[in-house]
Amino acid sequence: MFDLERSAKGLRLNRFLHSLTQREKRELFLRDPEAAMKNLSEEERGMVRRLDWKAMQDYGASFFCLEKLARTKGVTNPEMVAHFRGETLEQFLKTRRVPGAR
Amino acid sequence: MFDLERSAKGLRLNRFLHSLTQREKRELFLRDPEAAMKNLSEEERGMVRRLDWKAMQDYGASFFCLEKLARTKGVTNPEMVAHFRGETLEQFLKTRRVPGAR
Amino acid sequence: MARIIGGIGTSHVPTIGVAFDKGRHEDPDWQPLFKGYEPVAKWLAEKKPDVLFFCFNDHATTFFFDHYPTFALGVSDEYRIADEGMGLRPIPRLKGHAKLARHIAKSLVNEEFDLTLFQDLPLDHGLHSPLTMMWPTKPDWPGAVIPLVVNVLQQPLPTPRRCYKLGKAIGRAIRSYPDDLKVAMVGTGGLSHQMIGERAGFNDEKWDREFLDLIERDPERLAAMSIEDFMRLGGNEGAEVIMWLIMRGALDERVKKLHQNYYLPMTTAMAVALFE
Amino acid sequence: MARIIGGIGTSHVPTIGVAFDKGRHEDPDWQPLFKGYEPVAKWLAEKKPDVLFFCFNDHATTFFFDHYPTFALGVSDEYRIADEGMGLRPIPRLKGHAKLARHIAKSLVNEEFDLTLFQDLPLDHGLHSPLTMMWPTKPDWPGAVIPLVVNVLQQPLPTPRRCYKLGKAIGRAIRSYPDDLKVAMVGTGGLSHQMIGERAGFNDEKWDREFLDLIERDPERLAAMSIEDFMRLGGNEGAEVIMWLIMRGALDERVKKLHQNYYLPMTTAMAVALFE
Ligand SMILES: [Fe+3]
Ligand SMILES: [Fe+3]
Repeated sequence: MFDLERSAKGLRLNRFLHSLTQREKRELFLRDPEAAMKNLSEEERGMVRRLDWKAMQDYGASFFCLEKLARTKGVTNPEMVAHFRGETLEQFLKTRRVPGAR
Repeated sequence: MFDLERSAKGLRLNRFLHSLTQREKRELFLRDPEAAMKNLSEEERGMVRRLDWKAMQDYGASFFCLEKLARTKGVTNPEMVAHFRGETLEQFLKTRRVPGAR
Repeated sequence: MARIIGGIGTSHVPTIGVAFDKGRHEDPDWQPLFKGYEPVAKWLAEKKPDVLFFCFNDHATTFFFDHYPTFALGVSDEYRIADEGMGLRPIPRLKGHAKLARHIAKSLVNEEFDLTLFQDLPLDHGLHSPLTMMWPTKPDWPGAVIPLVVNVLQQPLPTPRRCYKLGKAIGRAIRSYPDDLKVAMVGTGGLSHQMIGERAGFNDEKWDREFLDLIERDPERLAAMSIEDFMRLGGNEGAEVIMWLIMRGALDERVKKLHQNYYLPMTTAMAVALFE
Repeated sequence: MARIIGGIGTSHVPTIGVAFDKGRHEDPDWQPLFKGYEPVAKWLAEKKPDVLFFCFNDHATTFFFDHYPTFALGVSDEYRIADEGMGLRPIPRLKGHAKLARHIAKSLVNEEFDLTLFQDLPLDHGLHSPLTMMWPTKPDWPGAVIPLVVNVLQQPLPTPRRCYKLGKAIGRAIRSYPDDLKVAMVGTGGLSHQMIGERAGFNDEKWDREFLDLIERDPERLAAMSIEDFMRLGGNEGAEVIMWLIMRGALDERVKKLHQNYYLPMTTAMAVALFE
């Protein structure tokens, strides 16, 4: 549950993720990720580098901010959901009614 | 009365005035006012150049945005109020109880 | 006087917009979704509302958590499309209806709703992913939208009761507008889904069907539930269906559901329903 | 349990802060103002509240009209000082009380107040011009603030009745906080002044004195007035005194005014009053 405590804890990370709604920030991040992440702590940078959705979410990232990073890196929502469930995409899709609707 | 109609009409001008809360924008405006005002219409630039508080207010500027321009240019609130009343500062101060309290 | 001619409840899943932009209309995996919107598009084409009043949520696109409103009403004459990390959708800018929006703003603030008012901000898929399923984008949008952005992201969320009351107040505000206008209400979100945590991928078709029934017949019962109830029954992110209660509140007490479609292909139950 | 130990009403004219920063304490033109705050500073030094709950308005500094809230509550542990066009005042960053602020946020949203919540935003003179008259800045602020930013700039404004109700709800929220804390309420703004238009320079000491009487004895009567009444009686910008009603609403029905000062040197009637 994303509440005010998590929002405060995740603010800096979420601000970075949110900044990927700007084309220049996305391009910088894809070209030189460390430069784009310079305001983040080492812990935060590590989670972003690894695209560790679960760690970021536990840390205080909003799912909707994580989506900006996922879009930037070409990761789909079913891949993220599979990650949260600790499954591969293939395993997760087997649980879905229309696995092709992505 | 500053309402939603005026707020919409004055939005671009108010955004410029509000941007003077940033040091870099103030410095640019003092150094090269035309560059700082490049997003404004000619009518808007003219009112800012002349520091025509009344014209700006009639146009849709918020008094509190005008204050940012006044501070940037070293104009005090009593000077602005005198301008709105169509008086000189001296005339206005004569109507005040403690003319030195500025 | 302005009239409310009906209401639409709809999911606002971003993939709906992507499928639309990629022209997946005949793709067997997507066709049941597109088919489900056809009666709504037809109703709108026939009834020709001047304004769609859209209750939806921003997805941390335009509004960020440093300054986060509970209810934010747009009062602009135009809205840009927001970039959500993939560039802009190839659709026209949205037309607003500033005059009606300002009237509603005044009416609601005087009825003790503590609105945030916004102008000149771009809008995200929460509004335009369902919109492109119902309204033509060419040569241009056939009418205007009034966006009401609701906090369903950061707890504390507005209570379901508050949403329903807000809808009733919006109904009064629209009906008191002096010009002749036809307005349709749109409530977006849901149905059941959860994107995060161990319960990620959760759905409950049974609850979804019950919700679709109650929103028509007994919205009062939904308004009496808590946010926690909605989260438990429909998933963390599924609780956003409280935005359907705003739409429903603005309609008459008794309405008829003209159409309903339900499709649950992947993570989010995609539904659309039409009320008159 | 947290307790509300009293309330302060005060002007928030920017020149108060300037006079403070320039050390005008003994200047004959300013001395009556500084003297008037001494009993309040003394009361705060003796009572040692942990938190000042500050009802004030931003002056188009932090909040701009593209995204303008009716009531915005700060939920941070710290607040920077805002640059209003003259650089920063030489005062420390403000301490917040995030835990109490979050408790109040939850309580108010559940009581159907549609708050905007903000964090990590700087605050302007609306808060810190009166604050430096009452609380020492050295070696650091003696306690925390919780900022409530009220729209008194862009019509429609919240009604006086809504402000008073909000104050009552804030009172309930604070009193239901489990930890032992002493909280003082502060309401800022006014008194009579008008900065723009033909009536610029307007004041009315008679109305100001009546307001100072009613806010103690009969806030209900003030709450029953309209914004237009306040604008007519106290000037366009003077209507901001509705923020004193929020402070007053959080206090007990019966309060005692321990102190009052009124000084009208230039354009704005500067008042301070202390209630227990
Ligand atoms: Fe959503
Ligand atoms: Fe003020």
